[in-house]
Amino acid sequence: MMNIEQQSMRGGAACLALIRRDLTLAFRSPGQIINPMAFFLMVASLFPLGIAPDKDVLSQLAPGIIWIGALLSVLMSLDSLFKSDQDDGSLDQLLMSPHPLAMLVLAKVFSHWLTSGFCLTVMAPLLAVMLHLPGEGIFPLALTLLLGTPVLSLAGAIGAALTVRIQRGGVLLTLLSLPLYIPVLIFATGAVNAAAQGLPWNGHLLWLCVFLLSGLCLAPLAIAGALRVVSE
Amino acid sequence: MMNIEQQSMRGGAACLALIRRDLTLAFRSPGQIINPMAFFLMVASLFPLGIAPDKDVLSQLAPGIIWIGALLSVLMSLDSLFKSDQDDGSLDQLLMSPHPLAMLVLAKVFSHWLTSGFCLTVMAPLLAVMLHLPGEGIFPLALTLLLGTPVLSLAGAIGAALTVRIQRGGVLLTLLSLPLYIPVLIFATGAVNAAAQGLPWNGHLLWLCVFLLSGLCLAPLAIAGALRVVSE
Amino acid sequence: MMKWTFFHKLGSPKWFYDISGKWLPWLQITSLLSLVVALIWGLAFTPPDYLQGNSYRIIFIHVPASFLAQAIYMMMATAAAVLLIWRIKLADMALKVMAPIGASFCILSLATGAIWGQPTWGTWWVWDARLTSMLILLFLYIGIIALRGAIQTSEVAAKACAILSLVGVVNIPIIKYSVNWWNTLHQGATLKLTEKPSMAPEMLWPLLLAILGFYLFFTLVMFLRLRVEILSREKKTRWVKALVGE
Amino acid sequence: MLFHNLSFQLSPGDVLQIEGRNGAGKTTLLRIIAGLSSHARGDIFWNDLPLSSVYADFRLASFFLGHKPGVKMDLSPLENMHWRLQLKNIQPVESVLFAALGQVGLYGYEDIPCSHLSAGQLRRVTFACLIASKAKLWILDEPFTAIDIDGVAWLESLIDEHATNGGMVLITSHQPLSDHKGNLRKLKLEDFAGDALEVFDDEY
Amino acid sequence: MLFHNLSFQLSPGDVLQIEGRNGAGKTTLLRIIAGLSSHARGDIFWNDLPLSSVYADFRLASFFLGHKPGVKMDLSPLENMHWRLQLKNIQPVESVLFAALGQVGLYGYEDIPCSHLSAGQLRRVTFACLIASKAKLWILDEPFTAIDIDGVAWLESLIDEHATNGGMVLITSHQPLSDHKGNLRKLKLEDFAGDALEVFDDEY
Amino acid sequence: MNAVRKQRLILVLLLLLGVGAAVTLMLFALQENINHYFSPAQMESGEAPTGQRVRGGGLVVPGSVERNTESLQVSFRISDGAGEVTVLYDGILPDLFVEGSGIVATGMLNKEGVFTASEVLAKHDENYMPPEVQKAIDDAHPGYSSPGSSSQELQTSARELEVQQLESLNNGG
Ligand code: HEM
Ligand SMILES: Nc1ncnc2c1ncn2[C@@H]1O[C@H](COP(=O)(O)OP(=O)(O)OP(=O)(O)O)[C@@H](O)[C@H]1O
Ligand SMILES: Nc1ncnc2c1ncn2[C@@H]1O[C@H](COP(=O)(O)OP(=O)(O)OP(=O)(O)O)[C@@H](O)[C@H]1O
Ligand SMILES: [Mg+2]
Ligand SMILES: [Mg+2]
Repeated sequence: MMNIEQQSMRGGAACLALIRRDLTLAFRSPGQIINPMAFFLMVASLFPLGIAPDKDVLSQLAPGIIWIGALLSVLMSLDSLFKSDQDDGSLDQLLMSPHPLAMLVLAKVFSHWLTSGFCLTVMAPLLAVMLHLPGEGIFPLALTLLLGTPVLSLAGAIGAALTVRIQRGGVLLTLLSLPLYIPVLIFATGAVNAAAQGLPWNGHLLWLCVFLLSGLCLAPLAIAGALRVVSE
Repeated sequence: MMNIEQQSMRGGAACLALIRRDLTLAFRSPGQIINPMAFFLMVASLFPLGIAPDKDVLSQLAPGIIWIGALLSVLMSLDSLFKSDQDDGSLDQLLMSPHPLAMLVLAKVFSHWLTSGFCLTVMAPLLAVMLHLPGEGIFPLALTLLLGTPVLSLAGAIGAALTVRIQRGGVLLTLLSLPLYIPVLIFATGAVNAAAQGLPWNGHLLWLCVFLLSGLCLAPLAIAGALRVVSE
Repeated sequence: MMKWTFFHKLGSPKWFYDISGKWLPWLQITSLLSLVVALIWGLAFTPPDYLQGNSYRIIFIHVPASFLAQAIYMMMATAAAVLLIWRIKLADMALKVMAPIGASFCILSLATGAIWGQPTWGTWWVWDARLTSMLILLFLYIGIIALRGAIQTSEVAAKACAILSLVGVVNIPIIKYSVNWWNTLHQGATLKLTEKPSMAPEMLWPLLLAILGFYLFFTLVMFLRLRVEILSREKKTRWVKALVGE
Repeated sequence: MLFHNLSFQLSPGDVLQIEGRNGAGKTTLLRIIAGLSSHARGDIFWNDLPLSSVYADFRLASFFLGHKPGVKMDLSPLENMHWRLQLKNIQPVESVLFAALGQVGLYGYEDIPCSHLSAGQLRRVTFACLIASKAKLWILDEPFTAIDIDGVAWLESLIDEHATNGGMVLITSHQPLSDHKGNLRKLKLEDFAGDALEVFDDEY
Repeated sequence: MLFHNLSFQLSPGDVLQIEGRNGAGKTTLLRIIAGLSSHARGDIFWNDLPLSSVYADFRLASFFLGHKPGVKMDLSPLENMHWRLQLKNIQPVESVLFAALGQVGLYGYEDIPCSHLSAGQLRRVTFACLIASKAKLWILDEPFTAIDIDGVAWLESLIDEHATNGGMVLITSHQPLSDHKGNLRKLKLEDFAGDALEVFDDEY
Repeated sequence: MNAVRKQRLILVLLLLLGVGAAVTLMLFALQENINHYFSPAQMESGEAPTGQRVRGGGLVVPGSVERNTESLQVSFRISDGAGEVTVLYDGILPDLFVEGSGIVATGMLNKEGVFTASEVLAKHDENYMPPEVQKAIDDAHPGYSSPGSSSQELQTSARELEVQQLESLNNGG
């Protein structure tokens, strides 16, 4: 038996282990990474189907469609972020860890982002071309996604933590998260639209940075608090 | 101990019991009914936010937006259709029932539709007004939703059954269901668009009826087969 | 189930492995030959079309790829039915190896169609019935591949994919008859079973040869993949151990 | 291959306990018999007919209790019994249900949502279903899990009684079953063991 | 109110078995102590300090084993041990992990996905974590669930040994624990029982 | 009969009934014009709605194409042999757009019977032949429609029209 006083705390190692675990899980059932991307692609192709398939109209709608697609895709993959842990009891182990919970959940959110938001960002230019987004809009689109999707993951994780004990929480999660998502959506599409029209768009971008930074600082605390409260 | 030959089969009663159970569950955690509706509402309100809020453009897009919202909303609520039963072992009991499984799953799908598609249909006219859909389009919209959402539930249930044992199946479910959803989406929005423009739309409607009837006949068989196969 | 023993023997992996081994060299030669001849003939030596000029030559890839994309799906559905009814392992292996090949041909058909559409119709893509139903076919292929990847127990995955393949069959007649049922931009059938094809013979022959070549090529690729699959699945059996030990 | 050459027969009045270490394949065997799993070669007969042709009859007459309770957490025990019995083609009668619930010691818990019950109480709900189901063949996978000492004794007597009344019981348990009436047989899966790391290849 | 006026103290070398019928509140009590539930009034002290002020220390030194295994089904036992131990601030050493897995009888199963394990094998994976965790306080909620007879005996000796080495064990079980070393104490929750239908109202 | 069997039989009968009904409905559905495609004749006779987005198509009447020199605007007439309608379009025409070829246009018909297209796509039929063969056929059989050409009247009549117009052009010249 080691004395507790003498032990050094290996918080970083724990976070890395958690990230590694989640990434391994994601790669082991490869659907987990492909699926959000496929969903993204499908949402993007639903719109031309459901809406008048006019090229001009489409290119105007493109930023909105892509961003809404990304948003929904992240949202759908968030549902299981903590629920899968809750179902098999790993969540109890997370809560029983001596490391600060906020740090651990940040690690979890990070690996979630890597397997969802990041992949979406990489894929977005393709969809942009499919939806006839003007060339000038493509880089801003990717950039806003890069800055915005982590915010989606962070904000959504709060909802995911709050609904972790609820049987069919998927839709409730949506309800809780969407209010936080709307500002991101507005600023991001605003940036892309502005860029596509050749207007300055750094104002929008700065706001996205603000969201990201404050999300990084505050969301883990909220998530950790929610998990502690909700796990009864 | 009764002799089996003498027992009459109460398949109808079993289906009713199942429907009653699922509806009770839905009403007990009222989120289940409100959530798809709220999701629907939010998707419909995301679009004006993400896309240029022009009244004319909006009224053209309205059928598409509403139908895509309904589609995604049904899709999201489908995830737990069989998974919740699988998690608590009720699915095994369903499989061990002497009644034809296809009949029982039809009952389950019906109660799912009542708590999702039907509510969406009731709510759609409100959204239609919000999105400035021309008045002539509202009745056709409701009608297509009434005929189309059961097809969504039925087709989606096949995917839900196939993914019931998969941990994070939500997105895979989307992938499997969307091919079957696209025709419904196309015909339904086609009907509403035609009606909104004063063109005849009974052709589209007939197709939706065809989908519904064939879905009612064939989907339960596929669902039952999938459940038997997947439950290992 | 005595009467089915013959059938089961037909579906035995070892039997297939042996037979396909004998066929492979022939397949290699004939597929290569017919493909090369058909493509060179079609792309270089056939006359241009009276209306489209030279751009129509992509027909020698587009049409065989489109036919195969659908045919492979039908074969998968057949394999699925065989698997579900007679539980023949080989059917599942075929189902598994065919899906990616079918998806590739589907992508090829979509891509060549889009490339062809630009000069003829004036657009890469329209959401008409033929094109949309073809896109749905691609989604179906992707779904089947993803489902197999997601289920770990291979037997369960096999049957689940079989059911999904059967469900998707409704799409095939839609693709086939979409041009007749709805007034689409995509042209109607040029090659008809019951009537004389509405194509000049000097274009028709290379096209038929190309179709044959594509089929042979598909068979070749499928056999190769299937043999690998058989070896990896049967690696514990005596005959494979003996084979590998040699 | 978990086991092979395994064969047994149950007649009315029999209790067959399947024994084996962890991972021996007890659960697998029960699920195969119940028709919930088909990863096996071999034949199962019910009333001398191949099971695959009389599944409905078989299911009508049997009751399966697995690792998971099969109980909806948001419903009360009473409501849960309702749907479980209807699925088993039995018309639930209030008095019978209350009697069964009383018998398993859940008197007073009839209308509390099952999510508020403890692990043991939850399993007792399924026992209430078992009693009310009037099934002939009971397939019980580790029924003693989470049951307290009094409960274990009661459950043993229940099984005894069922067998005496001409029922059949197929049970797995790590606890030794006490055999009061002499109708208990044991089947050691180890005797038929294959290689546990390679699964489901051969007939059993 | 499930229980009130309940109080006890654990010192190194103690094994405390909490007894009670189904629904007596054993699980609830353990979760409260582990800090996973806060529906209680009363004070818990760890090293003479109120628990709420030294949670991290307490968590560092304790191991909780609940009804659910806390194991990822898609990972192998080895991979599961990796992350479980890292979370417990322990650097996993391959040899230690293998030793622990061997001890729980999972030799040869190290690299098989946990979804392919049986109920008992799955619980054994958590015991491997328990062994490798070197925690001082073990909080075990019905550890014998799904464990076969040999396993039960082994687990009892493990607990004994841990206590002998100065560890503390808090355990609930319906099976009587054999007390070889005379360090087993029992706590009957019935003695402190409140009305079980009204929950968590008063201090315990 | 065994109760179980009886239940199963009823279900199978219901299923057959449903499939039958679905097939019947489908036969009806196939009769309907669902993509709002109107021929020039229908547009002329007022069958097609005005002020709505509809699709129309036909053969470009040779000699009817007028291009605006300053912009991309172009106007031409399309015909299906039974009727003619003027089309206005502002945009780049597809390469295959030549006088006498078939097109499909999306746009609106106004009260004066002028079709303002927002999209013009070139449609072609399923016939493939070398140019000299086509010429030979035309020379040999005036009014010829290619063997086994599809049942779509548009195409058959279009071919006839094309040949007629070729002739009239020849005669005039
Ligand atoms: C992305 C666009 C396209 C797609 C997805 C597509 C798809 C298909 C499919 C699925 C078939 C097989 C039909 C059958 O089995 O009966 C086919 C056949 C054919 N396609 Fe396309 N196509 C596309 C574009 C085009 C274009 C632009 C042309 C030329 C104008 C064209 C010409 C043909 C021809 C000649 C056939 C053979 C018809 C027959 O004999 O049955 N396709 N296409
Ligand atoms: N979430 C909850 N809300 C309200 N009451 C609950 C909740 N969970 C459990 N209870 C009640 O608390 C009591 C004790 O439950 P607990 O799970 O602690 O029992 P236990 O002693 O572990 O029983 P078992 O031996 O069956 O595991 C039960 O009577 C139950 O009705
Ligand atoms: N889904 C699966 N895929 C592959 N192998 C499996 C699967 N499920 C179980 N097994 C293997 O089958 C064997 C038997 O499992 P089973 O659950 O039947 O054991 P058991 O006798 O019920 O054990 P326990 O006493 O632990 O419940 C185990 O060795 C396990 O590794
Ligand atoms: Mg077991
Ligand atoms: Mg408990």
